[in-house]
Amino acid sequence: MNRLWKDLTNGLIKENPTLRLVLGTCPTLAVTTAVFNGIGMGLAATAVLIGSNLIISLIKKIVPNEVRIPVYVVVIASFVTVVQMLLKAYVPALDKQLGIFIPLIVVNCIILARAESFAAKNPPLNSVMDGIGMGLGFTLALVIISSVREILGAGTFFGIQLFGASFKPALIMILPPGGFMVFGLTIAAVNRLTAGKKS
Amino acid sequence: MNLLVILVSVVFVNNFVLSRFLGICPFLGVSKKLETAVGMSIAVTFVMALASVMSWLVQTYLLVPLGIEYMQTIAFILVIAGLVQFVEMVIKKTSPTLYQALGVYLPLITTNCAVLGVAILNIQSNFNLIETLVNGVGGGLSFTLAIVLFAGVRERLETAPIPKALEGFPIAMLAASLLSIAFFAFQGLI
Amino acid sequence: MRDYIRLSGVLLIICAIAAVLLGITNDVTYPKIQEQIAMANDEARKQVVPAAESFEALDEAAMADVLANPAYNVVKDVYQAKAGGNVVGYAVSVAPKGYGGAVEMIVGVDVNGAVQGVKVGTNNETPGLGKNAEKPSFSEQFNGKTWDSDVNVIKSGAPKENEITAISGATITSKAVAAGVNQALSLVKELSGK
Amino acid sequence: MENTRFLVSSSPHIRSGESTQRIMMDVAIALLPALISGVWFFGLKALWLTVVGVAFAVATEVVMQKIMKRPVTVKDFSAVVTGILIAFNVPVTLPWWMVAIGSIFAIAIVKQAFGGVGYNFVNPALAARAVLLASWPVDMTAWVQPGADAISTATPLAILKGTEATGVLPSLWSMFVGNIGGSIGETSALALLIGGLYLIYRKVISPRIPVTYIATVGIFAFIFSGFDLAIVPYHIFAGGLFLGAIFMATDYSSSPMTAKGQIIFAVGLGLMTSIIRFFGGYPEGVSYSILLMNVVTPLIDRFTMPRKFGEVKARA
Amino acid sequence: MKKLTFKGGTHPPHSKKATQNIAIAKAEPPKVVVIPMQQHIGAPCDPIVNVGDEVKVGQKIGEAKGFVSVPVHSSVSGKVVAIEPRMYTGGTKVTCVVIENDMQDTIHESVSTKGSLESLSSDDIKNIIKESGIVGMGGATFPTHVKLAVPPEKNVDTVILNGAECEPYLTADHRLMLESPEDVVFGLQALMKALNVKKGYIGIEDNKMDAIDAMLKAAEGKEGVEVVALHAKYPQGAEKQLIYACTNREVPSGGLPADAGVVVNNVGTAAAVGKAIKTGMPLVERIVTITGEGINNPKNLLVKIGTSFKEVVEKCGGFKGNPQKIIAGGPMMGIAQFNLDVPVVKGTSGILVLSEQEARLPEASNCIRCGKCVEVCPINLMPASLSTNAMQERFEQAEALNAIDCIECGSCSFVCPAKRPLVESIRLAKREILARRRKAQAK
Amino acid sequence: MLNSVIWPVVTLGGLAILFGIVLAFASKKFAVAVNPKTAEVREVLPGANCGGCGFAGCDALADAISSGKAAVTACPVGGSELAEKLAQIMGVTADATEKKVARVLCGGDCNNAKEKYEYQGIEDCKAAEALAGGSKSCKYGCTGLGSCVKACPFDAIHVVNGVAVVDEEKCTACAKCVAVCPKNIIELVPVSNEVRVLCKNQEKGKDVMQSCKVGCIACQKCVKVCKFDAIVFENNLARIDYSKCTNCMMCAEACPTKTIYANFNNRKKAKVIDDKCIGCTICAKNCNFEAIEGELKGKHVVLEDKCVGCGVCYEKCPKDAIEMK
Ligand SMILES: Cc1cc2nc3c(=O)[nH]c(=O)nc-3n(C[C@H](O)[C@H](O)[C@H](O)COP(=O)(O)O)c2cc1C
Ligand SMILES: Cc1cc2nc3c(=O)[nH]c(=O)nc-3n(C[C@H](O)[C@H](O)[C@H](O)COP(=O)(O)O)c2cc1C
Ligand SMILES: Cc1cc2nc3c(=O)[nH]c(=O)nc-3n(C[C@H](O)[C@H](O)[C@H](O)COP(=O)(O)O)c2cc1C
Ligand SMILES: Cc1cc2nc3c(=O)[nH]c(=O)nc-3n(C[C@H](O)[C@H](O)[C@H](O)CO)c2cc1C
Ligand code: SF4
Ligand code: SF4
Ligand code: SF4
Ligand code: SF4
Ligand code: FES
Repeated sequence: MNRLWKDLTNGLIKENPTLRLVLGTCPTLAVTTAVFNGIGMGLAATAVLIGSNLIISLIKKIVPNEVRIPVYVVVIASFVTVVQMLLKAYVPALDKQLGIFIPLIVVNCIILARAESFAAKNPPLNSVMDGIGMGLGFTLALVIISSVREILGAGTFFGIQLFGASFKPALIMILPPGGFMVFGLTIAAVNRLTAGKKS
Repeated sequence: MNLLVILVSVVFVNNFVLSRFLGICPFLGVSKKLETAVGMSIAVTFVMALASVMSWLVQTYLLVPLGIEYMQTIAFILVIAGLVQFVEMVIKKTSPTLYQALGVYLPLITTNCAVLGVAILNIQSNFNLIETLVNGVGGGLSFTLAIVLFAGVRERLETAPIPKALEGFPIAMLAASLLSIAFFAFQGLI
Repeated sequence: MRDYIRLSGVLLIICAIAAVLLGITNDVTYPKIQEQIAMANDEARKQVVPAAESFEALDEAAMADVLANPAYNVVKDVYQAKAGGNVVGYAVSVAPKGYGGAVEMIVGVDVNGAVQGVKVGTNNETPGLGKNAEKPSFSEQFNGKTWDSDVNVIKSGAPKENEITAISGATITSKAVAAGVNQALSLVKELSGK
Repeated sequence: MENTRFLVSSSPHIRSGESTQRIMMDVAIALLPALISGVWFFGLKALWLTVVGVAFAVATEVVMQKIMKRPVTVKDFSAVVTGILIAFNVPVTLPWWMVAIGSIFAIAIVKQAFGGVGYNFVNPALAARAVLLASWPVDMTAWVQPGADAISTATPLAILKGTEATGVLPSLWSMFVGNIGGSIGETSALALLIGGLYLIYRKVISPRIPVTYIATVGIFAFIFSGFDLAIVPYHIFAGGLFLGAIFMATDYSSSPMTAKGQIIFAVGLGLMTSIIRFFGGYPEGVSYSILLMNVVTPLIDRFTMPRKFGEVKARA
Repeated sequence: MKKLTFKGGTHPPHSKKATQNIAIAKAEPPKVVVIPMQQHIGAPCDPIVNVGDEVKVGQKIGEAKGFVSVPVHSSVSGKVVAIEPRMYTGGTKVTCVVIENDMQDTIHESVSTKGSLESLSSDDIKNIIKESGIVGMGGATFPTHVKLAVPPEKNVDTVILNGAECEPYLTADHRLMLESPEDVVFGLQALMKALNVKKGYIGIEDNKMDAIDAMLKAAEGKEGVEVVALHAKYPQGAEKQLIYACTNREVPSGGLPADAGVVVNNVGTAAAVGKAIKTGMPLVERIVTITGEGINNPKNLLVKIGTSFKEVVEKCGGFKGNPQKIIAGGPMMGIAQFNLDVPVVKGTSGILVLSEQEARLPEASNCIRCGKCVEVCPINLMPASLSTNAMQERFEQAEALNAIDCIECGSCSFVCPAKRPLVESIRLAKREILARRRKAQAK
Repeated sequence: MLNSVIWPVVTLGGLAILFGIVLAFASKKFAVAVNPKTAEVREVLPGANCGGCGFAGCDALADAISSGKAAVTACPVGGSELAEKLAQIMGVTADATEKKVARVLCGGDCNNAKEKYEYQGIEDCKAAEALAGGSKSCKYGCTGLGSCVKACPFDAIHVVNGVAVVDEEKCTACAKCVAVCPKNIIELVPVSNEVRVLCKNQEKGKDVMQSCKVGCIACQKCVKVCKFDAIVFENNLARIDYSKCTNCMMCAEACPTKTIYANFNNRKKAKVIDDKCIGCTICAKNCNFEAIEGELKGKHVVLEDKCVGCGVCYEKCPKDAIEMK
């Protein structure tokens, strides 16, 4: 149990895939213009992560090493496609917002990296936990970054107007430079906070 | 659509890396040295062009006739992965020097959103084969432009007294941010 | 040779399972997705021609003519809006070039040549600037404008009969939207034979 | 004499009287004529914004260096120059807090995060201007006519571009002295020229970049306008070309160090500026072209290493 | 007269006023001399005297070991009291012969005139130069006879005498040219004969017009000898820059002057050659400029080799105030000393005493990329980049930026407004690169 | 239903077979023998193939690290934990001896060593070395400008009061500091060793005394006192042969200048486990310090005040009846 808990929390802070390992940067930058998109992306990726981690952990024994990667890719891509179809069918607005970055979950390094370095070496339950943890870690990072960007760049949070009409949001924050800037500063802040903890 | 417009658009105005956010991982990762950045961008350009054409063919002659467009993602990624692997093999076999200069970057490219991204975008934009090719090459050039400039900047950062908390990824992100501000210069060019 | 079979075999099995899974999911979701798309399109058209009960695409030959005409270079699609069997208006999809590329929009025009509604769809305009064109406060300015004269964009002052006020800081986008509306108006004028 | 412990260091044992502080002060001095003209045409608000720009730039530098536990170097005046130039690059109507944000961004992010003076690879003042423009484009393009009553107007270049504004082009003389709409410090070519000559006389800058840049813009304006000679002076005197060419393209840390590199840099600037003005999304292209060439600078520097002395074949 | 020069360079204050009009005086002989067995680049000498031996002026006391080496002679007559390692100006200890002066100035029997130039062959001259212990007196102390032994395929056709004296403060060469122009010209003729060349230049900076006039007069009618005025700019006296100014030839990177067909010697070296031929006296004394804010009576002194700095300083009225830095040589290239018990050697052209205020160097701050260092570098290097790489131990990059070609003139450090330690760090890189090359070769 | 799955299966299946064949072919044709160390390194790398290290993916980095072309800290993803793991992999030498740490063999701190001049220049030992061997009078000693500090990737070495000191907890024996020190005073020493000669000065005693209070004056007292021949004397300088040293710390006690350092707090004491002792007297015979008493066949006892903790008895006891504490 303890071990499972550890696997779950590992991805949240200690090995947060986005803020510590800096993987899956493209969606992180692209979809964080609004918190809604960030959460949507995060959950979509989490779903894929859980699924692919589970399956890969289950089939790891029967997959020969040479076709390891292609098999993983197929598994991941299947989950992505399923998620994509579900989104299109039931949350078309989100699908439209996230656009191309939904299919691109396939190439998100977080997912393949977890498949390779965790699911392929650990039992299914742990892998699921890892998937949840990593997925939530990713989501957490997206939420942090998108909150900052949405609040500063649009003056809203979850689409809700936060300030009076006199507030002039700094558009740059929801433009590409703002994405890089907030992402970079967030990583720096996390580094700084965790470095403080260690010593 | 006018091919030149496609090219200018994809290379400058809607730069793959700096305004579309595709291929950021290698952009941040392989930009520490100019030489590797150049090697990587040649490899990316090559693969993007090839992947564009191949995926277009798969889409037009396989998925659409069979009515299974929803298999796009999985089919494309398989095609791209297979292609990259195959190219790597061929290069390894035929030219060790080329392999050193180019082939070593290929494994990195499979997990690069820019390649799959360009393939999907081609289909989304209803491009024909020629346009697809131009867009693919343009996408590669757009990656090249961004990463080569960025590598120059990062070589300069290498010797700078960056504050401790910002070392590594944070400062690279800030530099990329300034780079994408500079790319505002191209806004409205098309 | 055994290796070849083994490797391909495993891949094959996995792929087959995946494919079956996807096929089934698709079967389940396909109707829903189509519905969503149809709904979204219809919804959009309904918004711009509220009086319509159903929409019917222009016949192919007529559409080809429209697309070939340089005067309608931003027009993408035309639907006839019907109510009670009569044509009550048109929903014209246009995509004029704005600040960050094409701005997709649908313009609804009634048979009398008055704009019934404008809906700005997918675009690459700057959030907070050009993207504000999606807001009704901007697009509703076009309602009631007619094919009698082109709609013009002004930056300040009170708009006259055929004028609208630009989104501040996004004149380019504003002009693009106006251009789209103008083409839609003249197209409908032609289609209505007037 | 026996017990003194002498100082030992590696040669050379003497240093010239030049200093970073002296250089930056010279730049500040050279900016004075333009400040005076700005205040003359746009009123005291211009002075107020300049003060805000400088104060926030200096304060940010102190705070950042304190946070990073580095020696505080505001005495070198470089933050002052940045602060002045930020104010010079905005319309006089801009709310003061936007200028302040510009200064904070320029110093904290563009300069100190990258290691402080000399390590910023893009021009801090211009990066700040670009950020302000992208964030608050409406406020950043609210130009007013010189004079007390703040009538809004369009810049000559916006009028030239035609797509965005209409109006009557001012006379060339007005443009030369600065009696036109525009950013606080950019309108008076005359005042900027005086400052530029002072900098050249003081050997703070070499005329290479400004002269090449302005000439290139002239040439391309001529070509792109379809060989319309009359339009060339407008492109040269209007907009921020003089401010950019003399004070901002010459910023040491973001421009090439080699002579050859500086020429390439300036030609690139001229070309980019003209492309933006004629084909791009903005009426004005100076700031974005400088930023763009700033990011090319490391490559230029790398590929224009001067031929080292003695790189010749041995005499047969 | 046309002013010749090179590209780059800088203008440190000349600071020569204090001594440029003071005639060379012969320093009182010291009671003890400490004569290092190594005063030149190359192999050190073996002492050939023993403690207790009586020696005379001009007597050889150290025998050269190997080709790149020259013998060392006694500068006084007296008794050898010790042979032991002692500190010298290079900062380390070398074997020194310590001689107690008997104040008799007895001249050794080997010292006698070698006859007229006409009577001597090229090889004779080279031999005299070698046996007289003559080394470059411009500062590098490279054995002069080695320079003269150029392989014939180098086609050396020119000798240049370096009278630039571009180092601030120093006036030794200036006074020499004013007071004994004939010696210099005679020495040049000897060098030309030794090398069998027809062309000899004497390059002098234009801030020494009186010396130029004196040399012009002395050179009148001497075939092939030309006095040229050089733009007063540092480092005009650096070999490669001087050659370029006089002949428009560039010494190839990594090459020697001979690769440009030239041999360069200091005017003091030439005068020493002249003296060795005329009188047979080997190199046992030299002109030293003692100057700087921290000295009471700045002077140009003719000093016996082996006299301690302390004594020389005392002869100039001692220190003024509380000086903080003692430099052997000029302020741009000289070596700071931490100990006054070091002897004047063949390469000591000056003793510069800086006051506390002059001595303390300003704090370095960030490079502002002003490009001034690039502008002044006479070798067209990029000192700023070189230095950052060197400071961060990125020696491959420094090597790629041609660190090895730096002549360590110090112009870059001098002009840098940010007071960066440019040459200081480049020097570090050079040493490291050379060490690595040696290691690689050894492998 | 069947219809909607048949084509996907055929398509994907086709691609899969193609893929399988290509890969099988590739793995046959291009099987490259990997260096076992590379494989080991590759195993601990995160495997994200992100390129963050500047190399072309994890395989390339593994190759570079194992061949020494990249530092163990090269992977930005793995952080310091990974770096330590890698350092261990890379640090393990062929003969698998015990862990070593770096030690700076100089005690000439600001209180002990005289300064011969005031240094003004680059904070770098090599730069100062070029100016008459640095500002300390002893040209063999630590210049204290911290070139090693800059070189250490693990923040394991710091200059304290003018002399570099290694934090043995953090040190991974990567030897970067050893390579960079111009004075060659840093050595890799087995961790277990407690005694060290903190001096490298090869001058005569008189000269040493002039420049440093704690320099080795070559009195050779340590040689005499060492019962294990573990002190080697050459060039006027004592050196410890770590293979022979037993940490008895006698030399440190004897050294008049305190040049030999030992942490006496870590000195162990032998203790006889009464139950096990059979009174064979081997320990007493072997003890060089007459610190064990006991009759044949009787229980032996260690005399606390005489035992110096060399552990010889512990080694020799056939019954494992002695423990070191
Ligand atoms: C970062 C940035 C984004 C912009 N985005 C838009 C846009 O989406 N739509 C637009 O019309 N103008 C946009 N502009 C402004 C145009 O460049 C131009 O200045 C403006 O359209 C002129 O309008 P005005 O006459 O109302 O000032 C943008 C400017 C910047 C700096
Ligand atoms: C190792 C070494 C070898 C040299 N060999 C020659 C030589 O063969 N011929 C020559 O003319 N000069 C030779 N030189 C002398 C140099 O050309 C130069 O005159 C000397 O280093 C002093 O120059 P500087 O005072 O400009 O540093 C040599 C110098 C050194 C250090
Ligand atoms: C930067 C620099 C400046 C020099 N300045 C002089 C000078 O002013 N006078 C001089 O005689 N030699 C000067 N030298 C030394 C010359 O390069 C060269 O070594 C010398 O003239 C050779 O003559 P020598 O071997 O007789 O000393 C300088 C060298 C360097 C590197
Ligand atoms: C000739 C010259 C031009 C300068 N131009 C600028 C400028 O355009 N923008 C700016 O922020 N600082 C400028 N500075 C000030 C200073 O260089 C600036 O703070 C550095 O860029 C910070 O590293 C200039 C300084 C000099 C000497
Ligand atoms: S780099 Fe070397 S040669 Fe160039 S100026 Fe500096 S010291 Fe002189
Ligand atoms: S002179 Fe100094 S400040 Fe200027 S570029 Fe060179 S090192 Fe930098
Ligand atoms: S141990 Fe060596 S490198 Fe470290 S500070 Fe001392 S002298 Fe310098
Ligand atoms: S550099 Fe290496 S050996 Fe030296 S202290 Fe640091 S970790 Fe230890
Ligand atoms: S997430 Fe886009 S390349 Fe890694």
